Amino acid sequence: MNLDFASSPINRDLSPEDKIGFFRTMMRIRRFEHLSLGQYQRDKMGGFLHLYTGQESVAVGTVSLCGEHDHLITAYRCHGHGLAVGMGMNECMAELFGKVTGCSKGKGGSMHFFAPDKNFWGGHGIVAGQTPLGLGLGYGLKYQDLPGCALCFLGDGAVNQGAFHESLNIAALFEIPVVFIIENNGYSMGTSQSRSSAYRDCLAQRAEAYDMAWDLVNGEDLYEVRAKAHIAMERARRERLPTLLEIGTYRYYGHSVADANAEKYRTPEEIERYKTYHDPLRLWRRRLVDEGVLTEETAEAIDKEAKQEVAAAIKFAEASEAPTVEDITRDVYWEVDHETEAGRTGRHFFND
Amino acid sequence: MNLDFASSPINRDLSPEDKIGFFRTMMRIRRFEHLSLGQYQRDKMGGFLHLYTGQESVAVGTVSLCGEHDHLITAYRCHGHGLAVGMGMNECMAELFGKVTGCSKGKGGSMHFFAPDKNFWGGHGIVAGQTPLGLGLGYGLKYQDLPGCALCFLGDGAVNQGAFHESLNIAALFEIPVVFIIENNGYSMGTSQSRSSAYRDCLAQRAEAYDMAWDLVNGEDLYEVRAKAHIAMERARRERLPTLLEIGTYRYYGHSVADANAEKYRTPEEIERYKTYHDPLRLWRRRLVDEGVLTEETAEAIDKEAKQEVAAAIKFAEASEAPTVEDITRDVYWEVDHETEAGRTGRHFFND
Amino acid sequence: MRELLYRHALREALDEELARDDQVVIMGEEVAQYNGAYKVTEGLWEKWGEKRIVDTPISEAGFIGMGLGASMLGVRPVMELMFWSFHTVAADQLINNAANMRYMAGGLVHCPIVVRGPANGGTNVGATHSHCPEALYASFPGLKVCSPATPADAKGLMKAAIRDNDPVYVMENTKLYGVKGPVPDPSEGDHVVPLGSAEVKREGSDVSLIAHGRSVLQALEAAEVLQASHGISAEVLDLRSIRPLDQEAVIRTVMKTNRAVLVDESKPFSGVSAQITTLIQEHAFDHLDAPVKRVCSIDAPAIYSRYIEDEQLPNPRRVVEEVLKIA
Amino acid sequence: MRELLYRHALREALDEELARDDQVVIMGEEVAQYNGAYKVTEGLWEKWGEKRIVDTPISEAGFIGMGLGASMLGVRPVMELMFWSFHTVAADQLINNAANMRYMAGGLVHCPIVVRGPANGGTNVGATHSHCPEALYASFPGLKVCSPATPADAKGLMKAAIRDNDPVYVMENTKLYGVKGPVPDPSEGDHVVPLGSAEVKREGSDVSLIAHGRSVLQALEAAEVLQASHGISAEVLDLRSIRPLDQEAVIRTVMKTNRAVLVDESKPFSGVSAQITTLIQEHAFDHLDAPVKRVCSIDAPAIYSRYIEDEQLPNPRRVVEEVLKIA
Ligand SMILES: Cc1ncc(C[n+]2csc(CCOP(=O)(O)OP(=O)(O)O)c2C)c(N)n1
Ligand SMILES: Cc1ncc(C[n+]2csc(CCOP(=O)(O)OP(=O)(O)O)c2C)c(N)n1
Ligand SMILES: [Mg+2]
Ligand SMILES: [Mg+2]
Repeated sequence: MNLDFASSPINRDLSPEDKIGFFRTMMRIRRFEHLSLGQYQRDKMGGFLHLYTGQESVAVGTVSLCGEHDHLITAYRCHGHGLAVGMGMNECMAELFGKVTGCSKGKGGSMHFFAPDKNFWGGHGIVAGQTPLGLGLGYGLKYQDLPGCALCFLGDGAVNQGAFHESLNIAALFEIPVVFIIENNGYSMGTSQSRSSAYRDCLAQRAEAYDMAWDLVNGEDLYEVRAKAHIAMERARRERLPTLLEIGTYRYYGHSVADANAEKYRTPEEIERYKTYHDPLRLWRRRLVDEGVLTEETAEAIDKEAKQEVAAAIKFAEASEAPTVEDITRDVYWEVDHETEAGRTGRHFFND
Repeated sequence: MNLDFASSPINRDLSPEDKIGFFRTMMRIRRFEHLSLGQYQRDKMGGFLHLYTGQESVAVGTVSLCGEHDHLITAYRCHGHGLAVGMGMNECMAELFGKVTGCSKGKGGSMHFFAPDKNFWGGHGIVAGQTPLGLGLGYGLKYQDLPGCALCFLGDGAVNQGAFHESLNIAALFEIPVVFIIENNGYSMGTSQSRSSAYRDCLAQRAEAYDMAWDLVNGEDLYEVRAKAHIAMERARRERLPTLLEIGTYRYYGHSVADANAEKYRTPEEIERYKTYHDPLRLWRRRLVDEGVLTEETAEAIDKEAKQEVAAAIKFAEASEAPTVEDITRDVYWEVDHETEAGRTGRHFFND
Repeated sequence: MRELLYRHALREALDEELARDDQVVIMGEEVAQYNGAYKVTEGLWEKWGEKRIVDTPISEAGFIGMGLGASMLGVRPVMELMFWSFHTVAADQLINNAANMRYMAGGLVHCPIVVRGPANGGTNVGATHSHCPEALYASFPGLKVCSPATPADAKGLMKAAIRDNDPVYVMENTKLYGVKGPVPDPSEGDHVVPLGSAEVKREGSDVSLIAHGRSVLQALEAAEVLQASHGISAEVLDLRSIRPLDQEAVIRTVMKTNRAVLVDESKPFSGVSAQITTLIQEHAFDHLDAPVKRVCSIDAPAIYSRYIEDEQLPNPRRVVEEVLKIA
Repeated sequence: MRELLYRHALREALDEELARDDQVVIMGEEVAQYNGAYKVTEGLWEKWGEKRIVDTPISEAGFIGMGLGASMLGVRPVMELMFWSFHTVAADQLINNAANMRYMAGGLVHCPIVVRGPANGGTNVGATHSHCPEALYASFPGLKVCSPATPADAKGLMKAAIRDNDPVYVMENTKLYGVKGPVPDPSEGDHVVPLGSAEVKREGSDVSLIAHGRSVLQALEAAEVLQASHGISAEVLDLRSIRPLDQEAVIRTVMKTNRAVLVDESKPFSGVSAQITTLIQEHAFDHLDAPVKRVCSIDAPAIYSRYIEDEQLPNPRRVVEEVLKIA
């Protein structure tokens, strides 16, 4: 039986504006990623660029449920989450370009977007290294008696890092309001899920080992993402209990743009099939058109706006200043940056 | 229903000598530990001393199943395993005393007994740090096409270390002939199982997360330990598949002899109850007497012999030489110790 | 002045900071109900309850990362590593997340966390339990490392560490926990020892002994012997804080005595003393009458045998020998 | 002589050792089917099959510990860390088990394991991915660390590492993988570069530039500039191996030139260059006409911005500046 999650309590009362808003955010992410890729190819940035294309419904669906006291953290594939929480394209693009106007002043790069003012705590490069931090966000909320929850995203390859398991055990044992969300796009770099993980039915089931609630979510349907994430987040907020969610999704590009093998470990047919039949953006668009909420014209207009927004962000990034050598030793120590007594006592840097 | 594991295939054909042999080994371990404690209190050794008393059936039962190609490795509570594989009391006691005649030449101490010639790969001080090594012993056997299996012991507190979970996943994924054995004595230092681990029914069930076989074993019954460990070891040897076993057991002394709280986090009644009703050595003795295999007189004689053996080991350790300052930089590099070309090229030590 | 054990001075610091700021929370293995493996947190759980004093599973990466995450929200966790030796299982959290996160966020976050515990050899617990990672952690910009030698400094540095808005790693010493020393009475005001300030623990004129942690006591003992048996006047400088470092104090004492012997329980290769030597030779080159000498742990994993472990560590005899080579 | 890319020189070394000894097995994330994230192992899985070339899950502690365990039984694993930066999640295995186990077993075991991968900055991947842990690992007795600068040394050191019976950590460099250089033809015999032997990569008389890894190339470029623009003749010594260390070669070049500038991509606090400086000042004190100077990475986490990252790293301009201060 196929449930229709459109009628779930959390979805039932969505206004047309809400629904179009989700479409717009997903579209903006898709365009941001696509045009970033173009800039990468034009050598406007270096390093890695892990594109979120194909996975938009996960960040947009979950973030759409977040309130003032909900926090999130993710791995290096972080642009989608950043845009979903409301980061501006300018600061995001400038970060990719390595400019001082970037969200991390050009110090973090593609893998390390941060927007603490929007409860977004990064952007983390070490696989699963963010999972104890996500646990800590939940712990902090509980310690400070705040009513929210923490969302901690990770990939399907990340489930095999020890730190993640330590986090699961502590989350269950201490009853921490955290939702761990495995964005299962089927691959860790070139390794398929079945070549990296041993499991029974699915990865989220590993939660049972810790007597923790879990659920499996079809990421192609934004309604389902919202419906199931809502249940988990409410469990965290009200019962102060953790959940492990696994959201099935797919990435269209390679692991990173430097992934020359992107079409070797997966067949082109597989990629095409996803794009055609399972693309969350396409499906959402069709759904909204079917519901009479969106017209094809509005959809096109939104797409066009998104492209224009990215184009403007690229201009902004281009025009921004690069950091200077003096910037290198800033933002290392809070006490030094704030010129406190502690920051002035003793030598902090050892350049000569 | 209480199964009688005496009739299990692996136990059915045990000779009286075999059975008495198990009794003797358990008794030897018990006396070794008890008299070591006395030596510790007389300040004959320093550092930690983690006694195995109460858990003897685990090492003796499992090691009794080991053949030429089976290997084992454990944590710091390692004296029982050492004696079970056939290490001499002399080299064990001398190690505690920090003498050159010790199994590790006085370099490892209580936590680091080693006897590679008996397929015993230590004695490891970092909680769960030995679990990837145990996995590696199994991997090595498989790589070298040898018919044995690896036994990797750990405590109930160790299950919450990330390295252990990484090992479980790899063991299941790569189909490694390893049996992980949780010696669940109910506590990690002063923390009871329920204060350190989240789980459903038991700790071994965590194996399900990796689609791995598991079993729960009552450690007070040597027959049961052997019967269930045998199944797991055969699974490893024949099907090249791993198992996670959890053996319920108990330690009578504190975590280490320096554990001043040993009777605070557990009631004296709890300890007494175990000693009276669940002691594996006492139960095995009674069983063998009931079976007509052992008389009380023989049992007493074995006990006496064990005490004498320890007493002699203490003398041996006392009379042995201490290492010298020159010994400090030996046994660091194989190439240096063997005075090879590589060992002679470049500076290896930086003392001036 | 009243005397306190080093462990009680630490406990007093924790207790006072728990009272001062309700965001301070103490966490670690056996810190609460068991009172701490080395009894530094004794009585705190009873006094402050289970919200403020938290026992954790044996999951150093998990709980230290958890503390880091919470610290970004304003919680001020003071995490105990039962031994600093166990840093290896939490190294990613201690390095990448603690040292780098503020930077990678362009200064938008900070992690006011303290990680504390003993870091020393000398107790016959072998190689896995005798690590001295002061230099290892001080080598990461973004981190602060200190290592108190006396009860007063233990209290003062711990309070400074807890109030600091950057991650501070306090490396204590099991062999010092039971050592007594004067500690100012709380009635005399807040006893805080700023990070980054060294202290001359003994004045002298012929040679500078520069040390941190328990090596300071070894240096002081050696100084007595040097005076009594060799007529050599040794100045003893206690670094107290490794990063930030009171480099001026280091250069000052070397300019005064023109000779330096560094006492450092680290292994010699790139230990703290290698960095201090490098600074001295760079900044006081013309003032040095002899090469800087070092007394480190003998370069091998820590040996277990009690008969020989103290010889592996810096000790007064070895310090005296080294001084006599250059003085 | 034929020329090979650094990455192909490494691959040739692996391929030859796979052929020589069937206990050699290559393991790591994406090393087999994907051909390696940086293509060092390209083609080996196809040639040698899945027993000898093994893809692992993202579980560095698990698979490196597995390699160590197997190495005690005589398997000779060559483990790839996709980046050495990921050492932090496997640090307990890399330190306690690899460096200490032989010792704690009184010499009864040994671990013939190689851990290899790139350890460098300069590729705009930020602080978590740009660690240079040479000194960190060289500081542990029981370990060996080397860092080849050229294709020939990459091949020769890798072969020496695989044949060595102790754990050897080979720190390569993503910025060198695509660099070409002469490598002796296999027909001329086994090309093995012993660990512990440095090489003078350029003769000179006025100042010694001492470096390892890619910094050797920076030093060589700087030497050209010094000669051309300042008439200064710089000798460039490539350490190649950090531990064991060719200390004699270090002292020899300093005795010849009486001046040294160390080029080291590590962060300055207790980096490799701090240890080398310490040795020089101790063993060639009277031969030094000026303080030893160092060019390290600027002391902050690695910055992402491509506009500035190269300035954070040692580069020829910075080397020249430092030389001019003392020459
Ligand atoms: C500890 C660690 N090991 C390896 C890497 C290199 N690496 C980066 S991403 C990645 C694959 C992760 O896959 P997954 O968790 O499925 O996330 P996805 O890329 O699919 O979003 C690997 C191996 C790393 N960054 N950190
Ligand atoms: C990584 C690490 N953390 C902490 C310790 C300190 N420690 C040693 S044993 C122990 C308790 C372990 O309990 P368990 O695994 O149940 O084994 P048991 O002592 O009961 O045999 C602790 C916390 C350690 N040695 N290593
Ligand atoms: Mg994935
Ligand atoms: Mg236990």
